[in-house]
This record gives sequence, structure tokens and C-alpha cells, in this order.
Amino acid sequence: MPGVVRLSIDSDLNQVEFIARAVRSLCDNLLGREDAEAVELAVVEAMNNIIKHGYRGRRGEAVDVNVTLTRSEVEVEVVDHATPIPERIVKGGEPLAFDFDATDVAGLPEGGMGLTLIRMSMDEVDYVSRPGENRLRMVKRIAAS
Amino acid sequence: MPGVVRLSIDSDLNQVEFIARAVRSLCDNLLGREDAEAVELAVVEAMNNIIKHGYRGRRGEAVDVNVTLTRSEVEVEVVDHATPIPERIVKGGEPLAFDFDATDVAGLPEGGMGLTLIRMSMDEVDYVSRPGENRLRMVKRIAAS
Amino acid sequence: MTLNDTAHGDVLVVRVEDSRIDAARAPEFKTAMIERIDRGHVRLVLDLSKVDFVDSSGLGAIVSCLKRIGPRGNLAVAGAKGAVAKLFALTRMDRVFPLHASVDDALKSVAG
Amino acid sequence: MTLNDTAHGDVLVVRVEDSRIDAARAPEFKTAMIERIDRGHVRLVLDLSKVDFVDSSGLGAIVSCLKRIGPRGNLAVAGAKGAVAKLFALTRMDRVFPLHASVDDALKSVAG
Ligand SMILES: Nc1ncnc2c1ncn2[C@@H]1O[C@H](COP(=O)(O)OP(=O)(O)O)[C@@H](O)[C@H]1O
Ligand SMILES: Nc1ncnc2c1ncn2[C@@H]1O[C@H](COP(=O)(O)OP(=O)(O)O)[C@@H](O)[C@H]1O
Repeated sequence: MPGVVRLSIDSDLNQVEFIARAVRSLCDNLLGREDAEAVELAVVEAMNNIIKHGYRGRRGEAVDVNVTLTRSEVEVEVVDHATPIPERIVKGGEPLAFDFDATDVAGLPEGGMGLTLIRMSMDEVDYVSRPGENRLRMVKRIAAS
Repeated sequence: MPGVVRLSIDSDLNQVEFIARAVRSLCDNLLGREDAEAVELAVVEAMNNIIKHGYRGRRGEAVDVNVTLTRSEVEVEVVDHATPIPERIVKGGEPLAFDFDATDVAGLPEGGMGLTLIRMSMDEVDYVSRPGENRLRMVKRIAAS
Repeated sequence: MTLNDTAHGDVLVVRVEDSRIDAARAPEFKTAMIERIDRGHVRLVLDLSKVDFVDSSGLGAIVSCLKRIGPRGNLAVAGAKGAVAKLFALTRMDRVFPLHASVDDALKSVAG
Repeated sequence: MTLNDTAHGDVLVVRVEDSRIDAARAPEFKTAMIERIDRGHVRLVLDLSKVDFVDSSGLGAIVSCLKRIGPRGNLAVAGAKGAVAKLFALTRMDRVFPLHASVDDALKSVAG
């Protein structure tokens, strides 16, 4: 029987760590430490993006996180009712965020790393945007033991 | 700035442990181990009661838990839309649940301990029942350090 | 709910392998224990050393086992710690089930 | 965001006392670091030994500090472990900030 917990915070960056902690505790028995940390990073990046870009820092809106735990995977779905991620960015193909010249300090990226980190941290990522609702679904598979 | 997280599960006893784990992780930095365990017990007893007595084991209904973390206290509010706790039980005055004769095995209580445990585990407990909505508010104060 | 049985003379030591005995698991736990009692195991040590959470339903199930045994035998609890030991103390069930630190201590108290 | 400063010759060791450098804290962290750089501390060791989570905004703030220092000095990272070290590796920022196990190692690499 899968575990299903719905979590929700206000669109406030200060609240994101609480979701992070709760999601970590839900994953901890199922995933190893490294995989649980990867899920935490992906969830935090997704929520930060929604709050910063989707709601443009506007508080008082809800960001919802649905966590489903099964024997084989942890699924985290982040739901918002804000501006969606622009389609060209979603469809952006392989990300080049970390393909920078390490010797060119002035040219180092200070941002634009979040979506790439989400893709690298999870096994499956998909994004469905409908009028008034965006759902980012992220799956981490449980390593067979 | 207080942390406010809303959690929700289906009215299914198997889901209660996930709320327990998430609430524990939210309390753990603020409360000591014993106090965090006390909060976990109170939340579990409250949710079990709602599912067993309020919804009479009927699944597919929501049980909501709002956790508010401040510098001075952890507040957990459990909200349901089921049958309320009968008023005579809420108003029952001092509970006598544990005032049993330890030598009379056949007379030992096997149930009726949940509400007493909730009261013993938390610093403040109040219950507000309105048509269609019941709110059990439980507060644990953070020990001054 | 996984239970691990070890016979020590006429005493059966039952170790609970799950970390929780809660309302979701209590019915299954109770059924499994009653089945052992009804097979004639009326001297039991319940080893809770791997359990870190018991709620009132779990405690109620343990009490049921003691009632089922009745005057024929005994049930001792070993290895309860942290929140589990606290629950026995809060409910004053530690007067009914003295808490033994180890299975060995519990075996002595329950031996016929 | 609490930062703890220790001077070692012309190198300033800044230990982050919070367990997270995330999007909520990154602006404050960056302001505090830039303030040190602008006071002339252009050889810095950032001690992350107490930090167990950094997100891309926190990492971006660390990169900003390096840019602010520019060719005048250097910034070395010490004590990054677990998820924090992993983030530097994933983003390949470990090519920019070699990760030093201890503050002592980092001091050697940043000394003028
Ligand atoms: N939830 C979102 N809603 C709207 N736009 C988004 C969202 N997430 C990402 N974006 C857009 O995609 C860009 C890249 O995002 P990301 O890789 O996380 O980097 P960063 O947030 O640092 O800019 C953002 O700058 C923003 O324009
Ligand atoms: N959420 C609830 N909704 C309806 N009735 C309740 C609720 N919680 C408790 N009750 C009533 O109060 C009684 C005492 O509850 P409790 O002390 O938790 O013991 P138990 O659940 O073991 O009976 C229950 O038997 C039930 O009749």
C-alpha cells in the first residue's frame, strides 16, 4: 500500500526548508542518504523556482507537494497556480548550464542551474502545464537491494 | 518568522505514520527528543481517533494537519470533517483512564486511553467543533534553554 | 508485522521486527500473538528492542494478550526504551508489565 | 545567517554557522560576504563544515563572491561534505573551487 502525503506551504522562500525537511523524513527509510539528498535538492529547486519566477516573490499563494511512496519509487509532484515555466525552457533539450569555462571567473554562472539540477537529481521529470495549474512530477527509483 | 506547513492524508490508518514522521522531522530541531516524541504520540492518537471514530474506518476522506513552528512553541492543529467527539467526552473533566487496578488483569483497559494521552503529552489542547468541521489544536511549548 | 520467535525452555521470546506497533498494525499483531497463546505458549517475553513507537492501540493489543493468557501464565516486556518505555510509564501499564532491560532479565521474571 | 570570522595572517576564514545556504538565506549571505570583500578581505576561506544543504541560489552567491574578488585575491572552500560536496561536483563548480577537507588545507591554497 503506497504512502501518500500532501504537503503545502505559502509561496515564501522561508517556508521551503520545512517542506525539504518533511520530504527528507518521508524518503529516509526508503532511499539511501545520497538519493534522499538528491530528492531534497530537486524539491527545493522546484519550489524556489515557483516562488521566485512563478509567483515573482508574491506571498500568500499555495505551493503544494504530493509525495507518493511505493516499494519501487518515490514520486514528488509539485503543483502551483502561477505563471508556468516558458515552453522554450521546458523543451530546451540538453541543458548546458555546467558547460562553462572554469578559468573565466567573470563568465561563471550565478543562476540558471536549478532546472538542470532537478533533471540530474531525479530519474524521471515531467512537466504538465494547464490553464491555472502547473504540475512538475519527479520520480526517484529505489535502488534494488 | 514562523514555519507553517499544511499536511494531509487520506482517512486510512496506514497513512498515519507518514504524518507522524513528517511532524517529527518538523519538530526535531526545536524540541528535544522527548518532547518531539510526545508531539508524535498526540498527533497519532488524534488522527487514529478521527479515522476510527469520526470516519468509522471509511477511507477517501481527508485528515488535515497544520503545523506552526515559532520560537516559543509547536502548534499542531488536526482538522476533519467527520462526526465530532461527543461533547460529554470532550467536557469529561479529569480523565480516569489510568486509574485502574493493576492486579485485576481481566479489568485492565484495552482502549479509551487516546484522549488522556493527548492531554498528558501536550501543554495546551482545545477542541472546536463547528458544523462540518472539527479542529483539535494542540500546543507544545519549547523549553527555554 | 514480522515477529521472530525463539524458545527458551517453556518460555517463548517474541521479538517484534517492525519499528512501530500502531493502530494500523495492532490488529495483525494481536492476532499473531493470540495465535501463539492459543497454541499453548502462555509464558511469553515480548522483546520490543527494535520498536521505537507504540500508540494506545498497540498498548491495548499487548494488554489483550495478557488477558488471553490469564492466570495460566505470564507476559513480560523486554527492551522497551525511549518513547515506548515512556508510554508504559504514562499509562501506568509499567505496574502491570515491569519493563526489563534485557530478554535475559525478562526470562527470569516469567519462568514458571 | 550567522558567520564566524577568524583572521589567519592576511586570510579571513569565514565559517557559516547555519546548516543551510538556500534561496531564502542566499541574499543575506551574499551581502555579508561582499561587505567583507569590500573591506579588503580578498583572500578568503569559506568554511562549510557546519552546512548540510546548499541549493543553486546559495552556490550562485558563493560564485558572486569569487567574481567580486576578481583577480585581486582568492576564495577557497573548506569542509564541504555530503550533499554540499555533491552540489559542487554536479555543477562542476569543484573545478572553480577545489574542495579542501580542512581549513588548514584551504589556508595553504589561498595564501598570498
Ligand atoms: N516555476 C517556474 N515558473 C516560471 N518560470 C520558471 C519556473 N522555473 C524556471 N523558470 C524559468 O526558467 C529559468 C531557468 O530556471 P533555473 O534553471 O531554475 O535557474 P534560475 O532560477 O536560477 O534562473 C528561470 O530563470 C525562469 O525564467
Ligand atoms: N475524533 C473523534 N471523533 C468521534 N469520536 C471520538 C473521536 N475521538 C474520540 N472519540 C470518542 O471518544 C472515545 C475515547 O477516545 P480515546 O480516549 O481516544 O479512546 P479509544 O479511541 O481507544 O476509544 C472514543 O471511544 C470515541 O467514542
